[in-house]
Amino acid sequence: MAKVLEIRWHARGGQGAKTAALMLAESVAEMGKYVQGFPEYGPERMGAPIQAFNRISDEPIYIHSNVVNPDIVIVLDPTLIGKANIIDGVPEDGIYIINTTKAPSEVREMLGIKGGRIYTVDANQISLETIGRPIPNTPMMGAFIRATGVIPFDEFMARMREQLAKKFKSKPEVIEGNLKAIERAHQEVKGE
Amino acid sequence: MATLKELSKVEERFVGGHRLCAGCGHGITVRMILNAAEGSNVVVGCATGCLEVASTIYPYTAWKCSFIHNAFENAGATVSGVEAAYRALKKKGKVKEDFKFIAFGGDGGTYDIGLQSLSGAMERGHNIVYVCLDNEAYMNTGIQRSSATPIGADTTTSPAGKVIPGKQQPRKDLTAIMAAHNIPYVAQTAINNWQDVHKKAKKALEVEGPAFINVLSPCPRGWRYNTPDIVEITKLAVETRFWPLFEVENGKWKLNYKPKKYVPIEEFLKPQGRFRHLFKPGNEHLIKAIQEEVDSRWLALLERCGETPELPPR
Amino acid sequence: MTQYGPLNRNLGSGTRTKAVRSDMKWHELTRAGNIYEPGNANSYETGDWRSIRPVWNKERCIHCLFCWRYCPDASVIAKDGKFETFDYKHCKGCGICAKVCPVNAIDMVSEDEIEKVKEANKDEN
Amino acid sequence: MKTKVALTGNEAVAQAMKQINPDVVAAYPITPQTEIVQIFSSFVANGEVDTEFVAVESEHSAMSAAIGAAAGGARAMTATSSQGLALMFEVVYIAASMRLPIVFPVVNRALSGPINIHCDHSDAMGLRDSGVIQLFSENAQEAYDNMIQAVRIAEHPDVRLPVMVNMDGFITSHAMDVLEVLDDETVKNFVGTYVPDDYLLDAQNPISMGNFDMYDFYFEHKRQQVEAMKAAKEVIKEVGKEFAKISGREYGLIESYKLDDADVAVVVLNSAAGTAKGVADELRAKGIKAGVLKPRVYRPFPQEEIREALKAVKAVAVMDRAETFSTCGGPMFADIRNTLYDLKNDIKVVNYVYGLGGRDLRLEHVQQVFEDLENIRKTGRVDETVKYLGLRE
Repeated sequence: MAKVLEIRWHARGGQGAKTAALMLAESVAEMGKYVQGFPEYGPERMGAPIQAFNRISDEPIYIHSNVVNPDIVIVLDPTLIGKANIIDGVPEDGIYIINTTKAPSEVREMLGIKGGRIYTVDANQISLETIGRPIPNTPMMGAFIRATGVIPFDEFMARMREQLAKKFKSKPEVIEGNLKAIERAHQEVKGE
Repeated sequence: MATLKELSKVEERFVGGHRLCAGCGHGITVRMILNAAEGSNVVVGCATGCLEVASTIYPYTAWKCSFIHNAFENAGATVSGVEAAYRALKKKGKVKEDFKFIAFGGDGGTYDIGLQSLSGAMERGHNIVYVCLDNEAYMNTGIQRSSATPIGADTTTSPAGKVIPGKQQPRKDLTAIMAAHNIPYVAQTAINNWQDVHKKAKKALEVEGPAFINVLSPCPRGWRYNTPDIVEITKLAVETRFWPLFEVENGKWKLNYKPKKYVPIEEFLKPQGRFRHLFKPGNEHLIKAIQEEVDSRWLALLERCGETPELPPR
Repeated sequence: MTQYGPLNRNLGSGTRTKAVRSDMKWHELTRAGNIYEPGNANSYETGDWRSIRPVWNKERCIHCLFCWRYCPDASVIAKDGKFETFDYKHCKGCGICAKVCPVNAIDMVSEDEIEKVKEANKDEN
Repeated sequence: MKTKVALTGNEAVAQAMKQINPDVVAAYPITPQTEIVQIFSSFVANGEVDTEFVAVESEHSAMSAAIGAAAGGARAMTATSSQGLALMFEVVYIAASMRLPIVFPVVNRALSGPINIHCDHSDAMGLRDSGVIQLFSENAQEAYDNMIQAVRIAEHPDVRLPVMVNMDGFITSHAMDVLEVLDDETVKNFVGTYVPDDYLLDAQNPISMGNFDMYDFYFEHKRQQVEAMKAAKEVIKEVGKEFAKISGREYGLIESYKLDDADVAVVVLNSAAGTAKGVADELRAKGIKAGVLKPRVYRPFPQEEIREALKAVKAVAVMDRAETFSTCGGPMFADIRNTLYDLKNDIKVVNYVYGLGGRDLRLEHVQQVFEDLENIRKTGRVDETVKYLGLRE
């Protein structure tokens, strides 16, 4: 079986982790890769910690079980660090991409891990400035591409523009805002 | 009327740790109703819905009283079965204590899929209180329209689209339907007025025979307003006469609250995302139609309550 | 009257244990998924759903208890008819209490801020 | 004291219900079950029982109210048939999963559509995987006896499951038959008092029932139900033996009729088993070693007993009064064939679907089945695995 890249999103119900996972899947699929995007359907309501998942591969993906050992963890809500099970099952060389004002070293301390690579970006501030509301899900995709390099950024942006155009036909400002947010997060994400 | 000082001393029977959304109206409503049942043994029955899935996720229950969930459409029948068991076992001396029976259902489980079961339970005269937690759509499955959804509302199955601007039909008047069952007590209330909810819950629990209370219990997610504003939004529903407070006691209709002045329906619609599309230019007629419907229903209600059918002064 | 003769194979019946744990085997769990501990949701903490928290201002509070009445999570604790404290283990930070307070005795403060203040205090110590 | 009386199946079942004197009965009329509800209502109206009778507005509500009553701690019953059972479908599963000992007669009738009011087993078979215990009754006597034993089976602490007591619509329900009824006191003592251990009306111990069970626990609770079904097999036999002491009639999981030395056998439920026994007798007189196996219990499925009973038979015909539309025969056929597979002794097993929508099953039909079996036994050849009996072909 070809290497399948597995991603786990941590967020709160209502923050758009599911939307992000599905949008990422759609964009990556249009770039010719094989993908999966799915949320965890629990009884939890708005505000509760929730998870969503992606798989990305160059070959068809046949497994349909939950992601338990993610290569990449994306945290949408800074207040989840230390609360949700962010480090569960993540291998030594796992990548963490976290929406926070903190520096990667601070986050490393909070998570209590030695290995892995940690990236941080203030996606709340970025989305406030670009979209006008704190919706960190789209900018986190920009940070993800920078941190992992699994897909070419320019091509991703082109696909994203198409998708957003479909979603927000009547709101060009939202489309531009989101694209700007992704771009800024892509630039501003900090590694160690 | 008891004060909050006194009521706050009553044991809490719907505890924290349930998984309703932050700011959910149901949590508030259920706490108010159970608070009014102070001192009584209570069995709660619940239709499938937000309240049920969020309050009894095995192995945790938020209920400090006996609780039963059966299915979506049968809270009325289920609780009438428990009540029948109570009468049978009481008669035989197998149950010594007194019990009250409360059924909770959302508008889906009450106005729509559970209406038959509810109607049967009421008609048969079981000594139960049925409380509808009306948040005006199927919120548990993700905001689909119900027959309680008001005209014009944008839901996922009555979306505000290019040619159809949201739900096309006015809401069903379930409270009146329940009144037509000629049961001892029927009331409509809203959580902005906690005294009204408390009084009505007390009355409903005290009458011999079936009682029905329809509570407007907003959903911040489905209505798309700012979560902290729940009391304000509910108050606007009452002040605009969109959701009048009234009761029908042994067939006698009584209005419980009369707004002092004419508050236009826009005031209620505006803060809610589900009505946002109505405020686009060209849709003025829709708001006008909604206003006309609210006004005509209000006048009809006043007439039923033996009041002069007139609109509040502008 | 007939006495039932149990077959001593109570496996199918499950148990009536109050303390259900996730590592329990199927026959150790309660029968039919019944819950025998009323109100045990209390031990499930929803406080981590919260990104902003209500903070009580003792000086301003008039103990009207509107906050208690309108809390969906029973997380305003009253004692002897007076505001006592917030139950931060369950408060989801909806902000209704602050909004209904007639005297602005409740501030909604971001958990991030709280965290920062905590850290600052830690540094001082 | 035992008394011989002439009663219809419906009357016999109503009589059993009267003697059991349940705390709550919630029911809705449907042909051909209606009489049970009517007769029982008159018992209530005349004070012959002290049951709370809930005249619900649908079968869905009938089972729902029975669930509420049983959860409340009452001995609860309902009764239905065909479309009524189909409407109940959802809540029958819930009753089983909540482990509530609700006893309910089902007067077997074909499911719509097209609409039909007469007997077949499509109603009961639709709920064979619901987790309820299913007893079948050849005649009014068995329906009566099964009702009384069902209470003990359902309420046994190791079981705590609903029990469906089946009898054939019109054929059994409306036909007068001679049967022996027990006296009230004997029945009262036999069924005993229901002592619920988990119930809503226990003021000292509030309980939450019917909770939301996610992927972390649901599976385990289903496994518990399987165990309760396993326990039910032992309990059914135990109760059957005890019932013999008061009635002289012993019941097990199956009835083997002349199977000990049989070469050919049919497997058949309910009233048709009587017809098949008659035919087997005739054939025996002609020197053909014919036998009949009548499962009395269909769920839980008495696999070991059936395997044991049929192990020496050369050719078996399973007669199904229901279709599965799998194109592979009726529901019981699959179970019986599966059961015999492990014997690895080349028993030929064929299927006859018969009697749908009340199509009469005649002696010559059963004779034809045995004739076919004899041919199969002699030639070792099966031409057609699934056949339709009494169909215009």
